[in-house]
Amino acid sequence: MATLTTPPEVEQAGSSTTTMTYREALRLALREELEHDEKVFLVGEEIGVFEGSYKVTAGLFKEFGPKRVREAPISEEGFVGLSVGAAMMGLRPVVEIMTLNFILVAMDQVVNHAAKVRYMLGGEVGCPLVIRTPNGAGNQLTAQHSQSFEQWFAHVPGLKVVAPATPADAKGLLKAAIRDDDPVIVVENLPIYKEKGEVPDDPEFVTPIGRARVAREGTDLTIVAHSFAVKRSLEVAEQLESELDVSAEVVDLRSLRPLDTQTVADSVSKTNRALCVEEGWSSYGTTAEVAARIQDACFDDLDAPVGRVGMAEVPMPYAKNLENATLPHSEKILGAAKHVLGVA
Amino acid sequence: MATLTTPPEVEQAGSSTTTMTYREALRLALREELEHDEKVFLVGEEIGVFEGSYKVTAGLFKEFGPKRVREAPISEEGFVGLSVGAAMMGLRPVVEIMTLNFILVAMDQVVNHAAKVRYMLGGEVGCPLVIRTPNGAGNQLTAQHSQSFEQWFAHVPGLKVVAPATPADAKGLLKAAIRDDDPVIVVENLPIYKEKGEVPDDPEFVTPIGRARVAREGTDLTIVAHSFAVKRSLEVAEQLESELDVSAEVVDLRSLRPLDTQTVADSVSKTNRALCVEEGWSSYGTTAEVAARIQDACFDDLDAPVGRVGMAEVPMPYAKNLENATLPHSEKILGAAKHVLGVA
Amino acid sequence: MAQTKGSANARSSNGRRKRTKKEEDSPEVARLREHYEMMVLIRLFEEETERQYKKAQIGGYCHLSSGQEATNVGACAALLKEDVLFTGYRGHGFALAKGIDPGKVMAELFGRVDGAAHGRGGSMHICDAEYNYLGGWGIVAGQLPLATGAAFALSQEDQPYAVLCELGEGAVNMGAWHESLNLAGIWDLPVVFLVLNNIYGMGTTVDKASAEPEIYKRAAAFRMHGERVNGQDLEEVLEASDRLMTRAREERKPAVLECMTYRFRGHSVADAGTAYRTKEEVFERQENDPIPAFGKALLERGAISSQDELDEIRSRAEKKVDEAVEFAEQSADPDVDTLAQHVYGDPDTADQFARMGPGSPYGERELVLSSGLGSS
Amino acid sequence: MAQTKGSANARSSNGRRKRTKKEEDSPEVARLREHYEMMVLIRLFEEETERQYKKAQIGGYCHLSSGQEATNVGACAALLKEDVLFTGYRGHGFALAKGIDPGKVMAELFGRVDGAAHGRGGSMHICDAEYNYLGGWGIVAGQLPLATGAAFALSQEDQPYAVLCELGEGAVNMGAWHESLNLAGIWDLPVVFLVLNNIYGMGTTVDKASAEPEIYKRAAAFRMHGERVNGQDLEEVLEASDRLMTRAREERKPAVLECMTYRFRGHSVADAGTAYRTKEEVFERQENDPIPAFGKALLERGAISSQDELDEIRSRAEKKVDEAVEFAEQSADPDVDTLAQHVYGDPDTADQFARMGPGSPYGERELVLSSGLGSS
Ligand SMILES: Cc1ncc(C[n+]2csc(CCOP(=O)(O)OP(=O)(O)O)c2C)c(N)n1
Ligand SMILES: Cc1ncc(C[n+]2csc(CCOP(=O)(O)OP(=O)(O)O)c2C)c(N)n1
Ligand SMILES: [Mg+2]
Ligand SMILES: [Mg+2]
Repeated sequence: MATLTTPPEVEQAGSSTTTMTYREALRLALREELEHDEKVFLVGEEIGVFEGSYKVTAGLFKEFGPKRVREAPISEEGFVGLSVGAAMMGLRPVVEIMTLNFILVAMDQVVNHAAKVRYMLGGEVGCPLVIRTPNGAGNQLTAQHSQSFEQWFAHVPGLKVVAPATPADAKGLLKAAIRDDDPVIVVENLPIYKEKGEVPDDPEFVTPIGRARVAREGTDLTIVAHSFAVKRSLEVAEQLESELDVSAEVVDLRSLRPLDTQTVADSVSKTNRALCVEEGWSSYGTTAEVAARIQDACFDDLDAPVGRVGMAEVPMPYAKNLENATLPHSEKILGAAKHVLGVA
Repeated sequence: MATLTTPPEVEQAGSSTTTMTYREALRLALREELEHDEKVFLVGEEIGVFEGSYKVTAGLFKEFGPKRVREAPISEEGFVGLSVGAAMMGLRPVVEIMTLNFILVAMDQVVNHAAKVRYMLGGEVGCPLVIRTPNGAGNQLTAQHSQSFEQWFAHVPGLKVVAPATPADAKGLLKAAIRDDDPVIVVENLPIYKEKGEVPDDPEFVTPIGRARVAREGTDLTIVAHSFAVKRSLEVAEQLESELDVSAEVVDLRSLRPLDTQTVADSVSKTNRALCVEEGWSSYGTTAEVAARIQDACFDDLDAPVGRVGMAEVPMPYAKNLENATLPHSEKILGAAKHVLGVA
Repeated sequence: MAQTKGSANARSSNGRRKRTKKEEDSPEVARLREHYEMMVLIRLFEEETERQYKKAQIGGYCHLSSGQEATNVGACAALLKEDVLFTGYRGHGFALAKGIDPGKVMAELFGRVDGAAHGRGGSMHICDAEYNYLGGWGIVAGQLPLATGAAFALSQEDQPYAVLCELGEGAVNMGAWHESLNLAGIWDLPVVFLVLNNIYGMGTTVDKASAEPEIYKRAAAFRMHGERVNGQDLEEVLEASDRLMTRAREERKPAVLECMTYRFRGHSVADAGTAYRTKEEVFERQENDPIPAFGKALLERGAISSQDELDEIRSRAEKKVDEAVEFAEQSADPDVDTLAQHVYGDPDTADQFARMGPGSPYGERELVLSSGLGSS
Repeated sequence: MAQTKGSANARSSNGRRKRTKKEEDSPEVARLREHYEMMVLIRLFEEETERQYKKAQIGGYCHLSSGQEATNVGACAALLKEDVLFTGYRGHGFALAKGIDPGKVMAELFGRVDGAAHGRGGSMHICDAEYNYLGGWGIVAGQLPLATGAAFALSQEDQPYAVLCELGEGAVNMGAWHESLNLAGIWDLPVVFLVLNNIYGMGTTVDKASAEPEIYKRAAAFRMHGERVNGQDLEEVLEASDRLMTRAREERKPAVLECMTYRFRGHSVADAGTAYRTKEEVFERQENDPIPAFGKALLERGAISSQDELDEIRSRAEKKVDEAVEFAEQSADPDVDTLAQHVYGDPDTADQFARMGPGSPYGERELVLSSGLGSS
């Protein structure tokens, strides 16, 4: 595709950085935005005294008090909807849903309300809402606590969906989401919270929404992923390099709606092969959309069908060995990559 | 793909048929199954005295009484969950959700409960539940009442999803769903209710789940669709024939999980071009999955990228002209088909 | 001052009183006449709406307020302009009573650019940000969490206003009711939940649907004040609304106000309204029509001087409805090129979506991505 | 007869009585000793569970019942075998009290084939169809509609049994509570909602979360009977459970039974349980430990003869726990080839999915489609 160009440099990070975990980067973003704009408030279960089920908000309750950091009863539909209403009045709510699995009780408020406010009311009222919530599996959390539904939100016009894969993006995308005038779902991830990385200190640093990132350059295969699957993919890329002398490029989508197909297509036009990876089930998953777009945008460039790999399509079982067989672990991704490369 | 074969003949319809509407065919299926198995009961809002918001259940309340035809208060989460619990006890609930849009308040009961019962409880307990509900747009029902989320359910292992496009399948698939031991979502459609067709009289006639149907044979292009989009596609196929002398094959998916990729792939291997059509938004929609599978299964056969077309990706607006611009009307599908065919 | 629309009177109103010569010209009495006129306007507006629906000028689901005008007008008369209003899908009467121009409402029903939601919302989703009517909503009880959130915002920013949230008695069985009232209760939010108990949710009676059919009693589950009034009596509705809204503004206390009312028409214009209730029942209820009853009361008390004055009021209202239709008819259809406008509002949106083109579904680039996504 | 497990006694129990010589050997007294032993068993089982968790034999979320044993045992003692039990995720105690073999429960925690859910469910999802324990469930309040549905099925089929549905006081703020109780109310379903009010939902106290913190009063919103008992007193719990379950079975009346209790450990084994409550508070509550209190009462009343007998009971329980661990250890891991078993149960499933292969995501054909989808 001749017209495709490489993505412009999108970060305007200041020069200094600090090493921190993904969790700490999120916390820093929240703290900065709570300071930056008094319309911002946090709401969610156990985000105060308990410091967050996954400790993302630790310390913020003490620092900003119960009005800015609202501990909510267990009633996701209620406080998600409350946040939509507050956003319609000009506040900037940042909702924590303890894990993405629990958002199912609040789907109606997200999809039938938050996503529709501005359009349905003729542009008269906006909805600058953020919902942050981790997806993902691992640690034997079993069927009701191991799911990844982010593509359901990415399907809905009116919503934006981002999924940071690094501490820098955790900070940068969460800040971008909070400053955005539209409802943004920020998909975090359970195993990623403890990952470390360099994070820009500049409080004005944001990661623009809608820009994918080439996380690793390569020439023979493009692996497209988001969230924790980016880390898995980078590991597989190393294995491909060392075991098969295959140079894999890894594209971190960062954002599912908008979806930066341009960066993906640029990469695939170069490598001529693509594998899409996700944490959740692939059928009707994120990889379906990405593969459908690649086959269209890069039809003449593809040397093999676009591959897809995700979690085995069963409700997540408890037993460790069954869970391992279900997760999209690097061995499985490696197998999928080899399949796309046409090597046994 | 050499190993692909054409689908076996799947209907075992008796010889006699009657002309009736899709709505009447559903009603007939419900009546027959209420008679056939006393574990079957219907539950939903306004399905009794009011005879159903879309009159599908008309007459059944009088015929079977308030115990078999349960009028529920407005509380979808409650009565969907109640039906899951009743199914766990061996009953066969058939839930009507007035329109698919309202299922968002019951997502948790469908996805975190119905779909998980059997697996999570180690196979000890089953869940023979049916949820029937229409998707679709038209008639200016606006943003909160014009949506199609069926692929969200098709994403979830543990659920089955069917979407009849004809009166015969309305009867046959609904009956198959009621007799199935697993939770099945039966996606009906608003504009389709009044469509007429031949319906087998045989009370033992069912349409097996998981078998797509070649609704029209053709050689130059495969149009893949489900539900009302099948009708639109058949119209477009006629236009293609008369206007461009193009012979389009139309595949009616009938079932989204399981998805009969075999029939689709067989068709595309023959026509070498594919267009996927749906009523809802295409991004992260059903067409994404179908396109992703076709590009893989038929990589060597494709002469052009698999095309996709659906509803314009905006919340459905009210004004008639805006609604028309948003719907996947035949003009738009025709444009998409021409695009895939590489003609202006 | 615009912001006290309806409120000066509302605040001092305390039920029926014998009329004295002096009262005739008091602002309070003038206000009652205005309320009467508004009720007449709503009735005539709805009758016209039904006619226009049958002429296919209006589409979609269309739910009329006929019979419930005393609740519309009584409750809205208790609102300051800054108070925020949320309703379900049966919102025409509330829109008019909140002061929105009938032309804007009718234009919305016609799906025209000058409509209250610029033709995007239709009958169920009338709104007017200027008047703080933040929408009619179509998912039963979906507006409750939103209204609770608006009250949360008022509370968070220490604004001396409150929220009025309308719902039907059928909506009370949804989980959203429970979660919203609980949040309003624990956080002392200034919101009044106005339950219009018209006995039916579509064809289902309240006693079949609700394990506690006296809805106001359910407030107790949240240690919340609840009360029931005769919703066919404007002054009762107004008095209670005013008292509870004032309490919400001043003491930051939520409440439930249940108004017993009745809809004269079907659930929507598509429903004849006869399958689930007898014609006798409807006739009987129409005997108790809130509009003539209030007109008669005003006549008796001398607030309205004569049948002529009543006729005059009706003529004025008729004229307003005619003008509304005319305004709607003359308003243009929305421009199809603006289809994607207002999906998002952030100024960076077009940039954010700029790289989404390759591989898009057919038509998305032209219809959505490059036509206005950012021009909100 | 197996089906009256625990019930003969339960039905005639009516609070504490002075012990007479004759009572010592009455089945009722024997039953009380058994209840005591079950409480001890649960406590020791949970202590062992925590140790095994720390040894990484157990994973996932793991919520202990320590401190709440009187509610587990008291409520289950009121159940007939055919009565159906649903709980949340804090279910080990209920599973044991319902009569499920400790080995099967421990094997489930270990993720082994002989576990109650054959290793697919884990700590949160213990179940046993034979005992009509239809599951521990992990979405807060998600089990309420299910339990209501089980009661619906009993009612639909005229079965003389009832459902017991456990939930925490935190779950009461979910919409599912409201919708379930409303349905149970209007349809007269035989279900008792057993609210274990241990004051905390994770780190949130009931008065912060619930606008009506006296949970049993919320039953009134459904014209339903509600009452509160001391959940640390087995006999109180048993008496009330028995009375309300009997009423549910015989009169088809739902009810709310709130038990005031306390969890001695953190929310889950991962929570130290100290960030949101003082050590003093926990110590004070532990003074009120239901197990020694009940032991002492039985001693005083002569139902247990001596400290020796108490020690014996403890030893027997210890032995059962040891055997449970042994059983779990010796049970095999599930076979990975069975991964896709029980996703579906219909015998036609393999056929239905047979044509789904082409274009499948990597691995699906091998791992799922062709390995057991139909062999449920
Ligand atoms: C969640 C949901 N379920 C069902 C519907 C369909 N529906 C629209 S209005 C209505 C009846 C509502 O009755 P009530 O709350 O009493 O309001 P009324 O129409 O009497 O004003 C129903 C069932 C809906 N819009 N949303
Ligand atoms: C819908 C939902 N939201 C949040 C959670 C996370 N969560 C698990 S247990 C719990 C606390 C429940 O408290 P309570 O109902 O009092 O039961 P207890 O743990 O005290 O037994 C929370 C918030 C969940 N599982 N489901
Ligand atoms: Mg009503
Ligand atoms: Mg608790």
